[in-house]
Amino acid sequence: MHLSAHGHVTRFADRVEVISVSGDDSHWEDQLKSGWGTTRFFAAIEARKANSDLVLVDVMGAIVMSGKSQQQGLGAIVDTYAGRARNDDLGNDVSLALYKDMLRNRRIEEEIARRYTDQEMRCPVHLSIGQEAVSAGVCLALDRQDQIVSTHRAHAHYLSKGGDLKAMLAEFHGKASGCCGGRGGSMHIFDVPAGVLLSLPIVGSGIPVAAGAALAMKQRAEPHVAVAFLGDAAVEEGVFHEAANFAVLHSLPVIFVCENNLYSVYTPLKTRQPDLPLERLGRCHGMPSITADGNDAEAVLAVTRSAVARARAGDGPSFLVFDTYRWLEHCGPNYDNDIGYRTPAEFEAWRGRDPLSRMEEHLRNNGILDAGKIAALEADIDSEIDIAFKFALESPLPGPGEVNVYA
Amino acid sequence: MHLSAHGHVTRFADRVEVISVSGDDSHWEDQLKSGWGTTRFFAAIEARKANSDLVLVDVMGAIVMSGKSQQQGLGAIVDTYAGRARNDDLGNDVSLALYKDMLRNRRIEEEIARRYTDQEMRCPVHLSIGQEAVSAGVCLALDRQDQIVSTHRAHAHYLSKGGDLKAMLAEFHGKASGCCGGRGGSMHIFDVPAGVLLSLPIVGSGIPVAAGAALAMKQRAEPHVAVAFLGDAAVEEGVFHEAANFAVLHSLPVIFVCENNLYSVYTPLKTRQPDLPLERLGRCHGMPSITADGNDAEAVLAVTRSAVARARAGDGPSFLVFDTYRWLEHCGPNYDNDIGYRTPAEFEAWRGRDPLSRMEEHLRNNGILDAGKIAALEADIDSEIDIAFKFALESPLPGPGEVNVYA
Amino acid sequence: MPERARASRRLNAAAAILEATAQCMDADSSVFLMGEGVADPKGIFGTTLGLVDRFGPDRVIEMPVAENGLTGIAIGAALMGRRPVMVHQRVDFALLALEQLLNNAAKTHFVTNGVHKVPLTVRMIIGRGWGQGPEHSQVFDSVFAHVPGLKVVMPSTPYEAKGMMVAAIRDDNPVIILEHRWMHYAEGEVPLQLYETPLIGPALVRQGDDLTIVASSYALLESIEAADHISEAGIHCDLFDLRIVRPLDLSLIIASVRRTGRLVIVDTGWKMFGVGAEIMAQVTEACFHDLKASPRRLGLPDHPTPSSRGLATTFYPTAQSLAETIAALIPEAAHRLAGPIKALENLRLSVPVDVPNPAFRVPF
Amino acid sequence: MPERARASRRLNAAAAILEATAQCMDADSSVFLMGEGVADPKGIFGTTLGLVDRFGPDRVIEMPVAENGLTGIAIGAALMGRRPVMVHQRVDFALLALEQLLNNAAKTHFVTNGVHKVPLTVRMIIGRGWGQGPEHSQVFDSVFAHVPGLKVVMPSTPYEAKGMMVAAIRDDNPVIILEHRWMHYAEGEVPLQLYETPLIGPALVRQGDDLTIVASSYALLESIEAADHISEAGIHCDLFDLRIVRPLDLSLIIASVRRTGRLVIVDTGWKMFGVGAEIMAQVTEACFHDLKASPRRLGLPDHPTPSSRGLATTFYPTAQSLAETIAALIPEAAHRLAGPIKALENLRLSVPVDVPNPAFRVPF
Ligand SMILES: Cc1ncc(C[n+]2csc(CCOP(=O)(O)OP(=O)(O)O)c2C)c(N)n1
Ligand SMILES: Cc1ncc(C[n+]2csc(CCOP(=O)(O)OP(=O)(O)O)c2C)c(N)n1
Ligand SMILES: [Mg+2]
Ligand SMILES: [Mg+2]
Repeated sequence: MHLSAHGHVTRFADRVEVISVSGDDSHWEDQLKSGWGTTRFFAAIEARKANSDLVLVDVMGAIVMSGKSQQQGLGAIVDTYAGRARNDDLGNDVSLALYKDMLRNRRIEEEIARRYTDQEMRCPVHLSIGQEAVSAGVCLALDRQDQIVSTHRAHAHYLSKGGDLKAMLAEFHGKASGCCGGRGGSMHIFDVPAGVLLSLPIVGSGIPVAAGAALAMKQRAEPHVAVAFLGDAAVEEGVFHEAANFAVLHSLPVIFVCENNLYSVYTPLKTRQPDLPLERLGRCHGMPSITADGNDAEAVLAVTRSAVARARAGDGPSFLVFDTYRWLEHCGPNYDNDIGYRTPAEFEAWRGRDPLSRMEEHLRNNGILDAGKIAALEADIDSEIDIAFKFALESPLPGPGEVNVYA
Repeated sequence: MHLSAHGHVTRFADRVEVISVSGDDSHWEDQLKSGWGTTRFFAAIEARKANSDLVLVDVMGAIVMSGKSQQQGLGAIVDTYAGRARNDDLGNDVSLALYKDMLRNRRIEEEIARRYTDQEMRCPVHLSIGQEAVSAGVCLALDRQDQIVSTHRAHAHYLSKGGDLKAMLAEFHGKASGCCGGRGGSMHIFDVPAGVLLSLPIVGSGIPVAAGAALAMKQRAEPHVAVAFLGDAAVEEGVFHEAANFAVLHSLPVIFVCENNLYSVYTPLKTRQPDLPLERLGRCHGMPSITADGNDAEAVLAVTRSAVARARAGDGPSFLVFDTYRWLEHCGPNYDNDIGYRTPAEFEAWRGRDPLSRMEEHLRNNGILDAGKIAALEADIDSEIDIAFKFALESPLPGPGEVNVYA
Repeated sequence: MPERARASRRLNAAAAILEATAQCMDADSSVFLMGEGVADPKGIFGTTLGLVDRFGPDRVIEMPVAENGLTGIAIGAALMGRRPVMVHQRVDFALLALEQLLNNAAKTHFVTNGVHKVPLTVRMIIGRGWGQGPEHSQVFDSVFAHVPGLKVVMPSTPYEAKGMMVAAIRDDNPVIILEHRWMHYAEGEVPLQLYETPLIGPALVRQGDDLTIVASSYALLESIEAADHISEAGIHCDLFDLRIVRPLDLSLIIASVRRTGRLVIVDTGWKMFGVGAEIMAQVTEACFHDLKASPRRLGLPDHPTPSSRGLATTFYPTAQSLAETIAALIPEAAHRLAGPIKALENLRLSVPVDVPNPAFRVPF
Repeated sequence: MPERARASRRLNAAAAILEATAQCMDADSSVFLMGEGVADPKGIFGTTLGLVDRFGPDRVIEMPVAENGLTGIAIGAALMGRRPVMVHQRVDFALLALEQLLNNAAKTHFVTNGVHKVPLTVRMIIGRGWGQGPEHSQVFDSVFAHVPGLKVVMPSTPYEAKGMMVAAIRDDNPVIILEHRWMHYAEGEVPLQLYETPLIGPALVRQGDDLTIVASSYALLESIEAADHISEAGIHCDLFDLRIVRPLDLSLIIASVRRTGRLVIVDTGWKMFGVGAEIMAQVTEACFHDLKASPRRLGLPDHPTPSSRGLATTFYPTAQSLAETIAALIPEAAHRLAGPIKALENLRLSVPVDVPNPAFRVPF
């Protein structure tokens, strides 16, 4: 049996691989010795049993999807699984949509960072610069009625899902016109019409809340899904496991999206967990669990679509790990590679994988974007941002009057 | 490659298997089709790589131990791993010790059940009748200075570890001479000299406490281990995962012993968790995890010895799942197979695997026990029990005087 | 038996809670139940018995043992418009869920400036007796009551147990029902139809001008016993069932103390930093010049619940200790009260300390 | 510089806590530190800075984000004779750990009839300002104080912060240190040597016969400001730093109120079911006949902390609101107090509501 990596490998991130299983069985032990690792063999064997010759596996050897290469290309397999047709044109539309979303989030957060020192936004801000591919890819796979629950690092999730920019910035400014009327600050942004159910500042706290939203959807037989965004630290909270167990047990339409940016504040992952792939923590509860390149918005989208299709089909939850990197400090507007918890080299390596530039390059190479088009997009976004900041700045502060403690 | 099950299979429980890997590689695909399952192949391949021809795997295909059959028999492999020599005589001594322990616990708990209706023991009691092999096997692998932390179902753990019988029964009677001076009742029994650190009535609550005891041992570089006893429901509490993650991360000498009796009160496992082997929940944190027959005290002992050896060697925690069954109601002295949450057939099947009778038969077959010896043992135990109950009954109640709230 | 004749029956509180739940689930398909044991053969001391057969396992959800996660799940469902009812067999188990309850349940309506609602009901049962010990008997009423956004209710009678359960389920806020295990046995008239008792303010249970007593939950049953005994000696009390610990409306109690000039509060939980402290503080502020003596509080002493009956004898406030406190507050009546106090002592000694007093099964 | 000259220096409270920790770790190898961020470049607002370099990662343990499990682990280690110090960057995060704290930490000494000890120290930092919002600013002093077996302390000055930290670490009981973020900035004299301040009773901070004020934590700093201002108008107060919320020893305060006849308590947390209620109840009971007016309480209003500075203006008690309360309590002094109140208002308006008052950096 001859096993080889398919060209799509990099497209689906370092840790998800496509194996094409050829008919020749004689070399398998050589392959084993040559460092291929046994997990791939295992997957290949399973694929064989299923009469497939093309199989997408993750690093643990779990089969994400499989099929026959002659009947369908890999893309088709992905899309069949996701229940969507896909052709090159749609591909470009999708790529452009992802690009626009990332560009917009990038520029909004850069402007927040720039203006933060004016001390008009008097609340903590946790920026997602560098991580934009995750919210872009995940939210493009969702419908408006799908719900997301976010964390302290909520801006990008909120915006990608369609949350109102003005209401968000006004909230950061503590204004009555903020989405929380100034009650919550940046860690509580939500937008009911957009399906941003809540953001919550306590690590892990939103995970079961998203599962609960999914329970409501299931009880009402609605075709919607709920997404819990979480960081790599949130899986350390027991509540993640409690929610995951229940979600699998009841086949809830919830997707646990773990944005692995390698740090909890200044503490690296390896100081907090054994050095094992995060996806094991979803898989142990019996749900499909996969790691993808969180700086590749298309990979994020493809993987999320699979999970969404599963959820809508009643097949239950998934655990998606997206590897990515936060560029700025944990909380606040500055670069902080000087303070010693991470190396400049690590930072530069990740900056080299900037999700925005990668997508821009892809679209330029495909003739979809050029300097002029980009400038036009940026101008549009900047004027939207200006208007929103003006709105936030000009809105009045809430007065110490009525507070809604009870409904 | 020809794979076959070794004769020791049943000895190590339904879900732990010994595979002997012969040299003939040609039949492996046939074996695969014949239902052998891929996990075994995977293990066999790994064994091959390690130049072994005998490998003990659990149901997930994880290799528990491996070696060369010509040099060492399986028992020797087990004991090498456990760092202990073993010969037939010691084997019989050990079996007899396990038998005595189980017999004693059985008779003590039967007497508690019998006397419970006298209403002199005025606190809840959670009996372990049917589950005696677990405490017997685990505690025989421990030294006195090793610590255990138990649960609401604590009697057998306490007694097998060497806890004082009089102090336990007096506590059940609410007496000043009870191990807690009447403060705690049956769910709080402890015995410092015996290494019964605590028992705790809140599900899952003792798990991190045991890990913390192990942390203290590690910090002081003591060669001791801590054991957390837990039920199949306790792994549903997030705190299990929090403790497991930290224990692996810091290579703590702690063993998580999960007694899977299939129920949480009246709720079966399948209503609370997806139908997957419990051991996955330890393995996902990166610790050796194994399931063994919890009604086979020798299997429990062997597996625990491995885990203890690992822990003492500084190699960190293990997760041991022992499948077993509680004969009586969750709380109280009665059989309750009539109330509808479990079938009489299920109960009878498990009663057929009574750990005590199985061991008795084994020892009779080996000429170690006969009716006379058993009667003598029982008489000894019964007189110990009588004396202890007398002590408990005659001890005074504590007076409402001094309470130790602060040290 | 004609329908009319069954319009009100004697039920115990457990049966009243069961009936309230069933009727609410019948009336509103968004109501569902979660808990460890809700679908098992014992049905949470009978309070959920048979519901799974009637409403199916999707609306009577047997929980994994994971209180924090499942509370978050209930909150998420509530935010989406469902009306979850969660049950904990002991208050103590809910300690694991406090982050969800005190943050997400309590604050989301406020944080979202009134947009979101969390119509969640959480029943927590207060354990007592038969050697329960320190972690199966805690109350934490003042802990929940400390947190704005929660409602905290403590039923004392079958009538209230049903009416408050219905009101809690229909309420758009998170409501914690602290339900005393020994209250389950109390019997009383319970109307058949679906009714609610409003979640605001205390109820006057006995009337009198000599003193005001405020008690909640099981402490009310002891207080009734005391009030009835001392009234035979001519000392008549306003006795309030506190009912609702949050939001706390003391206007009726303040009006009463203005008249009586004397106040005793009997807590079900620990006295220190307990509910009685807040009531005493507010009433003192409002009635300072009407008070004839300092208000007094009874409650659990400053240590955990011991398991042994040997230590339990002095642990719980009793009708007797309340009567003694009253005698100390009204020195001129002390002599007259000696008889009732003796009678209450005899009553107390006639039943074991660690099982429910059978006399209180029919207190009304 | 000779050793003698450095015997006492001006330090802020953060530095004092750091020094206490380092000295305790030096003196006793069983002391170790755990927390999210204890070994990171910010070192818990500077209070653990450099300790990992000095004592290594085995004694300065960076935690996974798992508060409940790690608290249990700390308790297990404490039972074995270690002296863990756990730090939470916010009180709010400890909500996840209440089962461990309120049960295993608080009750084990009692349950084991005095055999086991749990020498655990848990620092929890109270957040305030810069739009922290509802879940980064809670206090829960009265919640912890409700539970027998815990000790609950609230330092207000660098001197106390060091001395109480040392005492907490050496104490054989679980001690919760509620440490206000804004108190970290306060500067004062701190002896160099290792000393402890006993964990019992309040400290008299200002003296006077007109009124008794009790305040804790950051509220003390506001109260000093108020007391000093009104003393210029001839109104002199006994001002107590409460220091220790549990065990609660009010004897000095009761003696003071017997003399002054007037009491105001300023809570750092919510007023409703807060610490002030218990103090007011106990003092009223003890001093009923000496009271000239009902005691009064200040504290946070009955809603969660809003993020916006627009809503924060009236949220926290201030020196001004305290002075106004005092004016209401001593009507005959109201006229004289108008000036100081105005001055305090101007002071208040001169600094933003959501950053620490720079004036309080050197309050002593
Ligand atoms: C229960 C709890 N513990 C600690 C914190 C403090 N805290 C805020 S954000 C954060 C880091 C979380 O890391 P991660 O989940 O990886 O998200 P990231 O910040 O990297 O996006 C921590 C520890 C908190 N908010 N809640
Ligand atoms: C946190 C918590 N939730 C619920 C309970 C009630 N309870 C006591 S024992 C028990 C069952 C535990 O099942 P398992 O862990 O399998 O142990 P077993 O009783 O089967 O030995 C439950 C739910 C509890 N004590 N603590
Ligand atoms: Mg992170
Ligand atoms: Mg069980």
